[in-house]
Amino acid sequence: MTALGVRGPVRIRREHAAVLVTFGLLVAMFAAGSIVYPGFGSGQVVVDLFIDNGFLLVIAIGMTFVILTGGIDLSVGAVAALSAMLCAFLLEQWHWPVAAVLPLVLLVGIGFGFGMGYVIHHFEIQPFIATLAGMFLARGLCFVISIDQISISNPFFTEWAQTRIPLGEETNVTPTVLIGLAVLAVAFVTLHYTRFGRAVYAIGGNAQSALLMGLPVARTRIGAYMVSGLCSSLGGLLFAFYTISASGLHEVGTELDAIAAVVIGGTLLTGGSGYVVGTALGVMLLGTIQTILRFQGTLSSWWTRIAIGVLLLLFILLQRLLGSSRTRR
Amino acid sequence: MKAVIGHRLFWPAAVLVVMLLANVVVTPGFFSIQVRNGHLYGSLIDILLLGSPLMLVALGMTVVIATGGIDLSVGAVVAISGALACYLISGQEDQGAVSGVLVAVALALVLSAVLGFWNGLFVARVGIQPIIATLILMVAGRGVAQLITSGKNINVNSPPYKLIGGGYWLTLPFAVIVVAVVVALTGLAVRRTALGMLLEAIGGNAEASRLVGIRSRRLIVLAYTFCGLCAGIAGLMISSNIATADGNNAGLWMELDAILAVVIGGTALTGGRFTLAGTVLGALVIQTLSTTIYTTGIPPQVTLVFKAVVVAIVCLIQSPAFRAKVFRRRARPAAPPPASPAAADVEVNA
Amino acid sequence: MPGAVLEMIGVSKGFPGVRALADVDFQLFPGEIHALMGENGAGKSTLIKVLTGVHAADAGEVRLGGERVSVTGPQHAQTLGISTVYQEVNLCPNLTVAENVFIGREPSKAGAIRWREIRRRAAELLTRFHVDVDPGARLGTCSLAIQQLVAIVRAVDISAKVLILDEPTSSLDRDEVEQLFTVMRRLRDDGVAILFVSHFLEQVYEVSDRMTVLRNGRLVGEYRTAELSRIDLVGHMTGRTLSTLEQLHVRDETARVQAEPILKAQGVGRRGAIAPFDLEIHPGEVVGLAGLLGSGRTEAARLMFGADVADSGTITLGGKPVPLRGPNAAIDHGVAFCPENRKSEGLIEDLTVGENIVLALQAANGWLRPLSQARRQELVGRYISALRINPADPDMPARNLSGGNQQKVLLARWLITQPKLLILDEPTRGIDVGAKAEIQKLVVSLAEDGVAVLFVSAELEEVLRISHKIEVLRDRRLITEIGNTGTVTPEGILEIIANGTTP
Amino acid sequence: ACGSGSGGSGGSGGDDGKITLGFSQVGSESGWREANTKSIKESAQTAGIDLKFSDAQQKQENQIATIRSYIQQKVDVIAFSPVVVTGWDAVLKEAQAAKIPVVLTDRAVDSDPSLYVSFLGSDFVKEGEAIGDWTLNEYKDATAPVNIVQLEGTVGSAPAIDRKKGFESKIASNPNLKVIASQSGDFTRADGKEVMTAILKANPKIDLLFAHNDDMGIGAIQAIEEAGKKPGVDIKIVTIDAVHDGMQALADGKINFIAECSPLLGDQLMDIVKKIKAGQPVEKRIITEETTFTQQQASEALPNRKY
Ligand SMILES: Nc1ncnc2c1ncn2[C@@H]1O[C@H](COP(=O)(O)OP(=O)(O)OP(=O)(O)O)[C@@H](O)[C@H]1O
Ligand SMILES: Nc1ncnc2c1ncn2[C@@H]1O[C@H](COP(=O)(O)OP(=O)(O)OP(=O)(O)O)[C@@H](O)[C@H]1O
Ligand SMILES: [Mg+2]
Ligand SMILES: [Mg+2]
Repeated sequence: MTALGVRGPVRIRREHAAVLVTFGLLVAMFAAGSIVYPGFGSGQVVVDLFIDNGFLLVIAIGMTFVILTGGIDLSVGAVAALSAMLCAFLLEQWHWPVAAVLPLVLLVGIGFGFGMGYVIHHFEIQPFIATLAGMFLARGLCFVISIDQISISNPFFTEWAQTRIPLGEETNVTPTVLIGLAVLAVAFVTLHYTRFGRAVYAIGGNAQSALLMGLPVARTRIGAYMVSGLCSSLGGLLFAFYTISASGLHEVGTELDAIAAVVIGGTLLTGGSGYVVGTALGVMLLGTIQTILRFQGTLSSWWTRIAIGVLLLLFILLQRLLGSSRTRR
Repeated sequence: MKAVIGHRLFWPAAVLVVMLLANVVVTPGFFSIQVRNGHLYGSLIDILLLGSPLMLVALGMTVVIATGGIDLSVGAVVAISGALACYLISGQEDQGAVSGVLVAVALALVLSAVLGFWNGLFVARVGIQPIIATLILMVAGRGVAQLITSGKNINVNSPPYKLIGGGYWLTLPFAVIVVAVVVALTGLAVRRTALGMLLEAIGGNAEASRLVGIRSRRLIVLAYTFCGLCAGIAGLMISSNIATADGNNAGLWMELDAILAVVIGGTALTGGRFTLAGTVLGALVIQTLSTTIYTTGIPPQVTLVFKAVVVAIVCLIQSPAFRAKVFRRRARPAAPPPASPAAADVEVNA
Repeated sequence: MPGAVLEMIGVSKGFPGVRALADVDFQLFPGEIHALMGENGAGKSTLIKVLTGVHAADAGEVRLGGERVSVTGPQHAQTLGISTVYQEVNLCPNLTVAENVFIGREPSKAGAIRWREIRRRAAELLTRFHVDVDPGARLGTCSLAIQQLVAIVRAVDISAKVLILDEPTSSLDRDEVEQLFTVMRRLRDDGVAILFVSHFLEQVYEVSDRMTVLRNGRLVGEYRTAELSRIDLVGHMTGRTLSTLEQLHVRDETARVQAEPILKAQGVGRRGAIAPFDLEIHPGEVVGLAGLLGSGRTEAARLMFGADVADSGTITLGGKPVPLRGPNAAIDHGVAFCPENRKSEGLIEDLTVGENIVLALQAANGWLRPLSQARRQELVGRYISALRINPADPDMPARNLSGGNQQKVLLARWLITQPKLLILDEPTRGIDVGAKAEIQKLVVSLAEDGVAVLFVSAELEEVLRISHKIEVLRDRRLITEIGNTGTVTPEGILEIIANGTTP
Repeated sequence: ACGSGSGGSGGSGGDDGKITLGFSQVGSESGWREANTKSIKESAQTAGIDLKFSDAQQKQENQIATIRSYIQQKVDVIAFSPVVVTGWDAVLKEAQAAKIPVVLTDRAVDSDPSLYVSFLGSDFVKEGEAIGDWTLNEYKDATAPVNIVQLEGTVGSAPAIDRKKGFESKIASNPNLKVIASQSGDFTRADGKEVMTAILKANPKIDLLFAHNDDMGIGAIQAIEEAGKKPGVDIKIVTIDAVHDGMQALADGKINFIAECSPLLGDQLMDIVKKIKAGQPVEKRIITEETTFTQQQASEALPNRKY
C-alpha cells in the first residue's frame, strides 16, 4: 500500500498498542471474574493458568513462527501426542534412559517439521495440506506404537511431574511453567534479535521479495516448520509431564487452539505481522475463558460451548474496537 | 495428449481413477451396479451418495476460499441444520406430512443461510480475520446444535424427509441429484455471470478490487451465506440418511475434509482462481479413500497412516514442482537432445 | 581494457508461449555504466533475472570474471558480488525502512542483531542519499518513490563488483535521479560495473558509457553511447524509424472554460496526508499535478477518487456534492483512477489480461449483468491492439506480462469504461518511449473528446507537454495553480516550488 | 439402578449446610453421555447436593484443570468421568493433599487406588465378555465358519479397547468364530452406517455383527436393510449400552442381544458422596448393576426404561 496518512513510527506504536489492548482486556476479564466468583482472584488461579496451559503456550509459540512466514501448521497436536507416546513407549517398554529419550523425541519433532517444511518449500505444496498429511501421519503413528494409553512410571518423570516450586504462601508453580516462559523468552529473542527471526518476518511480508533480496528463503521457511516441530514435541513432553502418561487421543484439536491463540494475539494469518507476546496473551485468554466457565459451574455442555463462543466474540469485538481502528477507508 | 495432461483437472481425476481401480483389484465386484429394490445399488453409488454432503460443503467452501477466506463453522452448521429440521419434524403430529417436512427444511435452510450471513458480516463488515470469525461459530454453533437436540439423538420417522439424504428418485439417489443440481446452478451462477471473476479478483488482490469499484463486502457476505446454505443442505442430507439428528457428532471435523477436498481439487487456499469441478473431484477422492479403507479392511489403528500416505502422494503428484524435480531428473538421461522443440515444450507444460 | 567482469554467451530463455530471450550475448566491464535498452517486453528484466539466478536459462552460459558460473538464486548472486534492484519494488512492506536496507546482512554481535547500529547506519545512508524518511517507518506506509530509493540504497550499500539497476528511476524526481547518478558515477570510478535500465533516454545519455539494445528477446547490438544518436537508438529498439518523438501541442483553450466543472473540490483535505485544497476540473481539460517527491500528488489524487476518505471539504461531481466514502461513488459519477503502484493496487495478477481489462466495466455493471462473450472479446481485442499490449494474448495471466505492458492493461481497464474524468497517477511509469508518446497522444485525444484528465507524473516535461493547467504542490499543500501558456518551463515550476510562492 | 431417594434430611448432619460436589464430565459426545449427565444432575438435586458441573470437551487437560479449580473452590467431594485411563496421579495427589475425597465414575483410571476413595462404573471388558459368551452359546453348534464383523468405537478409547479385548478373548475358544472385518465407526450412527455399507459390499456372507455401542448398531441396521437383508435374521446383531433406541430395535427383533452399560450413575454417586461426608466406609470398586437383554427381556423392560 502506498503512502498512508499515518506515518511509520506512529504505526509501529499502534501495533504495540494492539498487544497492550489485548493485555488490558485480559486483565479486565480476569478482574470481572474475581468480582463475580469467590476464590477466582487468587494467585494460584493465575499460576494454574500457566500450569494448565504451559504445553499449549509452547505449541502456540512454534505456531507463531510458522504463521509469521505466512504458513500454517496443522500437525502440532498430533506431533505433540506422538512425542509423548514415543517418550512413554521408549521409557516404559524399552526402558531407555531418560537422557537418551528426551533428545531423541525432540529430534523426531524437528524431523517432522523438516519433512513438512521441505515439501512445502521445494515441492510448493500448500502448507495446509502438507501439515494435514503430517497430522494424519503423526496421529496414526501414535496408534501404531500403542493403541492403549501408556502410564509413565519412570522415577525421573514422576519426580519432575510432582515438583512444585513455591512462590510465597499457598502458591506454587511447576517446572514446566518455567520451561514455557523460557521458551517464550527464547522465541522473543530469536524473532527480534536474530537474522533467522527477521527473515521469518520478511518472508511473511512478501516471500517473492525476500527471495529477490537474497534472503535464505528455503532455509528460513523450513526452519520455521522445524521450530514448530520442536515446539510441538516439547509441548508434547510437557503434556506428558503434566499427565505422566501418553495416549493417542491426547491433544486432539490442539492445532485449532494454537491457531486461535496466535490469531487472537494479533498475528495476521497472512504472515509478516505479529508478536509472540501476543500469542502468550491469546493462550491466557483461552485459559481464562475456560477458568471462568469452571467457576461458573452450572452450565450444561452446550451452554458451555455457546458461552465460550460468546466470550470469544465479545473479546474480539472489544479488541477490534479499542485496538487499531483502521481509519483508512 | 498435451492438452489433457496440462488441464488443471487432470491430476485430481487421475488420482480418483487410480484409487477406484485399486479397489477393483481388491474387491472384484467394486464396479458392478445393479438395480435392487427399484434403485441403483453398488459401491460406486455408495461413494456418490455418501460423498454428497461433503461435495456440497466443499462447494460452499470453494467459493469462500476464492475470496481469500475460510469457513471453519461448516461442521457446526451441518449439525444445526439437521438438528433443527429433525426437531421440528419430530414435534409434528404426522411426521410423514410433506408440508410439515417442507416447512422444517425451509426453516433449517434459512437458519443455515443466516449463520453464513453472520460469518460474512464479521469478515466483511467488522473486519475480523476469517479463521477467527468462523471459529466462534464453530465452537458456539456446536453448542447450539446440542441445545436443539438436548444432547441426544432425535429420531425422525418421516418418509419425505428420508428422501433427501437416503431416498431415490428415478432409481438415482436423490441426494446425488440435489448435488448435481446445486453444482450445476452454482457453476452457471459463477461462470455465466461475472460472479466468478469478481470473486477471484477479490481473492487475488483485495485492495485492487476495491479501487476498481467491486463491491467486495457484499460479495464476501454472499459467499459466506452461500457456504452456510450449502452446509445446511448437507446437514439435512446427513440427518436424513440416518433418520436421526446427532447434534454432537454430525459434521464433526467436516471443515477439514471440506478444505482438503478444495485443495485436492486444485484451488489455492490463498484465494483467487478456483474450480468447482475440481472440488467435486476432490470430495469424491476423499470419499473413495474412506470407502477403500473400509472395504479393503485396513486395520483401524493404521487407517490414519494410510490416509496420510495417500494424501501425501496425491499432493506430490499434483505439484508441478515435484514432478519437475523428481521425474525430470530421472528422465533426463533418456531425454532426446534439446533439438526437438516439441519434447521441450511438453516438459515446460507438464 | 580489462576483461569483462560479467559475460553472457548465447543465453536463451522461454516461457510458455513466449521466447523472452533468444541467443543473447552480453558483456559488462568493470568501471562502466552499461545501459540495457529495449521496448516493453523486449526481455531486459528477463536477462537480469537469468543473470541473478531467478530464472534458469534454457541454454547458454554466464561467466563471472572469466569463469563459468551457474547462479542458483539471488542469494547466491549476492555472494558472487552481484547486487540488484529489480524492476517494481521488491522489498518487505511489513518491515521498517532501516530493516529493509539491512535485512540479511544485519550488523550483529554474538548472533544478536544490534538494532541501534542498524538505525544509526540506516539514518546515515538515507541522509547521504537525501532521502527524507524516518528509518523506523514501516516501508509499506511510504510512497512508492521512497520505496524505490530504499531499494537503491540497499543495493548500493552492499558493496559489490556488479550493480544491476532495473528501472530504478521510474518514480523518481530530477533531484533524486541526479543524486543516484552521482553515486553511480562514483561507484563506476571505483571500478564497479553497473547495469542500468531506463526508458528515459535523457537519463541514459546522461549517465551511461555503453549500451546494449534488445528487441523481441534478440540482441540488436552493442554501442558506445557517445556514438549513437537518439533517433538511431529508438530505431534499433523499435525496428521502425520513428518521427513522433516530437511534441504534441494541441490545446484548445476555448471549449473547456465555459463548461461546468466536472469535479470541484472545496477545502478537501486529509490530516497527515494533504492540507485542504480547492480544485476545479472541466470537461476536456488536462490538469497536471506537479511537485517533488512526497509533495502529496498521489494523496490529492486518491482523495478525489475516494480511494482514501477526505476528512474535510466537499467534492462536487457533475454539479452535485457527492460524499466519497469509497471509490464506488466516484466511479458511479464517471471517475476513473489508475493508481501509481500497479503491482499492489492495480493489477490482479491471478486473472488473465482480458479479465483485468474488463474488470472495471464489469464491476460497474454488477455481477448479474455480465458482458457478453462477443462484446468482451471485441473490447479486449480493440484495446490490446490500440495500446499495443504485447503479447497480444487476452488469456495470458497478467502476472506474466512485462512491467510496461501491465501498465497498459490498467489503462485499458479504465478507458473501456469511457470515464468523464480520468485520474492517472504516473501512467507512464516504466513505459517505453514509443508507448509513452502513444499514451500522451491518447490523453490529448481523450481531452479533445471532452474527457477531463487529472495527470500526475514525476516527469515535469511530460506534465507540461500535455496539461492545460498545472497545480503545484509542496509539502503536502497545494501552493498554486498556473495556466500552461507555453511560457512555463520545468525550471520555472521548480523555482515556484523552491520559493514556495503561495497564490 | 438402585433408588436412594432422599436419604438424609437436607444433606449431611452437623456440617455447614449443603454438600458441594464438583463433577467433571468427559464431554457431550453421545446420547448415552447426555443420559449420564442428566442422571447426575437430577440425582444431585433430589439429594440436595450442590453440584458444580463442568464439561471437558473430551480433553484431559481441561479435566485436570477443572479438578484443580475444584480444589481451589474447596468443594467437599470431587467426582469425574475420566477421558482416558492414564495420567491422573499428579492431580489426584493434589486433591489428596487438599483433603478432598475423589470418586471416579463410569471409567476407571490406572492410578494408585489409594488416591481415590471409590470407583463407580462399568467394566468394559466384562461387557465385551458378555457379548462373547452370548456368541459362543449362539454358535456352539456351528460347523461352518461364522463370519463376524466388528464395529469398533473410537480408536484408542478405553471402551473400544476393552470391549474388543473382552469379546475377542472369549470367542478365541471357538476356532469357527472368525472376525472377518473390524473397522472403527467412532461410536456414531452415521459412521456405523457408512462403514457397514462398505463392508456389506466387500463381504457377501456375514453372519454376525458386533457393534461396540447401540448407535453404531442402529446405523448398521439401516445399512443392512438398504442392502436388502433382514437385520437380526440374515445377519445377527449384538451391541452394548441398551439406550432407548437400541432397546427398541432389540424389541423389534432387529438386534439379537444387548449388554447393558448403564449411564444412570447419579443416585449411586450421591449415595457414595453422602457416605463419604458422613465418614462411613465405602467400597473401593462399585460396579454398576448391569444386566444383559434378549429380545424377550427388552420388550418387557422397554416401558419403564428411563433413557
Ligand atoms: N514469468 C513469466 N512467464 C511468462 N512470460 C513471461 C514471464 N516473465 C516475462 N515473460 C515474458 O517475457 C517477455 C520479456 O519480459 P521482460 O519482463 O523481460 O520485459 P522487459 O524488457 O523487462 O519489459 P519492460 O520494459 O516492460 O519491463 C515478455 O513478453 C513477457 O510477457
Ligand atoms: N520523505 C518522506 N518522508 C516521510 N514520508 C513521506 C516522504 N515522502 C512522502 N511521504 C509520504 O507520502 C505522502 C505523500 O506522498 P505522495 O505519494 O502523495 O507523493 P507524491 O507527490 O505522489 O510523490 P511520489 O508519488 O513521487 O512519491 C506524504 O504524506 C507522506 O506520508
Ligand atoms: Mg522489465
Ligand atoms: Mg505519487
